[in-house]
Amino acid sequence: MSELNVETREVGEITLLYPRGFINAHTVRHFEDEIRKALNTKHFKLVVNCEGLTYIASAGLGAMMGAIEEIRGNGGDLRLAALNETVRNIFEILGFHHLYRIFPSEVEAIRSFRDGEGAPS
Amino acid sequence: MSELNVETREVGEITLLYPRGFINAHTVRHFEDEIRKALNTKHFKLVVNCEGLTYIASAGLGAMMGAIEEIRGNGGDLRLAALNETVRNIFEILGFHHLYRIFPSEVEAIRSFRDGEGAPS
Amino acid sequence: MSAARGQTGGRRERAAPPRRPAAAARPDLALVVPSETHFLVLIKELTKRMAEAAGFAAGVPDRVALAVDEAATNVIEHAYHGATDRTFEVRYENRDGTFQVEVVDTGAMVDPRAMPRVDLDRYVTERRTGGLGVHLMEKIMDSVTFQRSARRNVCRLVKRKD
Amino acid sequence: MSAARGQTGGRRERAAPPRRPAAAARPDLALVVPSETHFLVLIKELTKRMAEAAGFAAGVPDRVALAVDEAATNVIEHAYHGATDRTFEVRYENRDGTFQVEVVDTGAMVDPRAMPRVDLDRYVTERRTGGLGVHLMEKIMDSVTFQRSARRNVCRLVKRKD
Ligand SMILES: Nc1ncnc2c1ncn2[C@@H]1O[C@H](COP(=O)(O)OP(=O)(O)O)[C@@H](O)[C@H]1O
Ligand SMILES: Nc1ncnc2c1ncn2[C@@H]1O[C@H](COP(=O)(O)OP(=O)(O)O)[C@@H](O)[C@H]1O
Repeated sequence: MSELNVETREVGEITLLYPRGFINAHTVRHFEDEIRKALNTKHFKLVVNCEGLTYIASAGLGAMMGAIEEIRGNGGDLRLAALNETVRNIFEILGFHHLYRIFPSEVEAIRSFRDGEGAPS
Repeated sequence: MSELNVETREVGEITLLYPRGFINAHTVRHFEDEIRKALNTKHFKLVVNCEGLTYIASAGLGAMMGAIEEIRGNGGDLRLAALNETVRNIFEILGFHHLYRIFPSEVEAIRSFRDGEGAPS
Repeated sequence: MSAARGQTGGRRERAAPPRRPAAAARPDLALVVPSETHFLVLIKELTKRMAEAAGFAAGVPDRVALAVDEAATNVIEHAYHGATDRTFEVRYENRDGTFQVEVVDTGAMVDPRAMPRVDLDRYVTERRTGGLGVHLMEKIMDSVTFQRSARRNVCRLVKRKD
Repeated sequence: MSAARGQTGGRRERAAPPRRPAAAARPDLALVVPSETHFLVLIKELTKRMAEAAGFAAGVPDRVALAVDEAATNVIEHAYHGATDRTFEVRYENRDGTFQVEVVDTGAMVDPRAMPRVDLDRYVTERRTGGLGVHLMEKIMDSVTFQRSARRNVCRLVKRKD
């Protein structure tokens, strides 16, 4: 049971987060901490690459919701890439795909920032 | 939970069995039936290709033990191929690798019959 | 969803007399789990397996497992306020037409009517961070009910087999 | 292995007075399972997860899961003679130095001394088909004991963490 491991990488002014494992009430603190670190260093353009994310419960969605205002208030955005079927499904059940921009791949998510596309209103 | 599915195929006088899933007390009857079918039609050269076998409990080993005398008594043998780590390990714990000939691949198991190699004594 | 909502609402009475389902069916499998978040993933995996075994189509077992994870998370966080020295029970019943999971805690009585309702439209515009769990449970399951029975809180999640 | 054998042998007394482990530790997780072989694979998977969580190196959780599958299989086949309307319990305890699993049934008393011992050398030459389960359990675990306690048969499987 690999719980959760979050690597981060910077590409220009964009911060990429790579959660590997699952995000639920047990592991969410770690995910929140990594988002927090980015915000504390004034990085507001975040891409969460969900390639290695096997599962997300409401705690994980709450963690994103808890940061999104600060992120967008600072002209940034939190965008998602490479969701597997299960994870995409959870986003859709909650209508979160209207709230967050979701891309098939990391490259496309990065490009969307470079092209200067805004957050969903 | 794909339980157990056993396909069979004949290559010359050799019968290949392809268990997919796991063999434990719940599924062993099905595995036994497939072995029994081969014996009832006088096929005594069997290769169990374990590529799709995720797990085997003692019930499955017992099923092989229950047939081996009849098989060898009729000049045949039951040989194994393509065991995964877990399954190989179980054979080794019990010393069954001294009882059964185990090959890395199906091709090698088939070839061993063609080359006329005997059962372990 | 509307039917489920109706049923859920209907059972939201305080102080229901201790009662058991009509023919108190024996659960297929029951789990007694310490109130540590560490075990949530095991519950989720086990639930997925049980839902698979109940014959649901691909995708459904994952969602049902999420709903049960949410119910168990709420027991730890809300019924036990994060205390890790309690236990709770998860009980599975696979019947002809339905798959049922009960998450049972021994915490203080909860008034189901006091459980906040999430209006997702408002949620989305107001961007709150809580209240998603129960909402997910209700979106995923056909019925989600909370009952007090024999000094225990029973959260019953039912999914119809179609 | 020899120590385990010794301990196993030592506890093979009939009619042990009902006793509990010294500090009756609460299990980490307990499962109540109907006596249907259908559930064996769930027990195996759950055991693997619990052993993984206990920190065993790769390969060990698979083997421990097999040992517990064998113990549960024996409860269904021998303690309950294949009856599918009984239940049994599987209890996990992850301690500092050991990982312990108890498989508890409510079948008739079993005299542990009457359990046949497999001599694998003879087994191999004689090619019998039974008796492999207990042998596997003992090969895999550091100790396997059978006790009668409070009208239940307790098969306790212990694996040391090294
Ligand atoms: N098992 C429970 N016992 C007591 N209160 C609960 C329980 N489940 C939910 N609640 C209440 O309902 C609210 C909404 O729960 P939920 O939708 O899971 O969101 P969250 O847990 O993020 O607040 C909780 O904040 C809590 O007040
Ligand atoms: N839980 C149990 N209750 C009663 N008898 C048992 C139990 N487990 C094992 N036995 C006895 O020990 C024998 C050996 O068991 P085992 O090694 O698992 O092989 P098998 O089940 O294939 O016979 C069984 O045949 C049975 O007589």
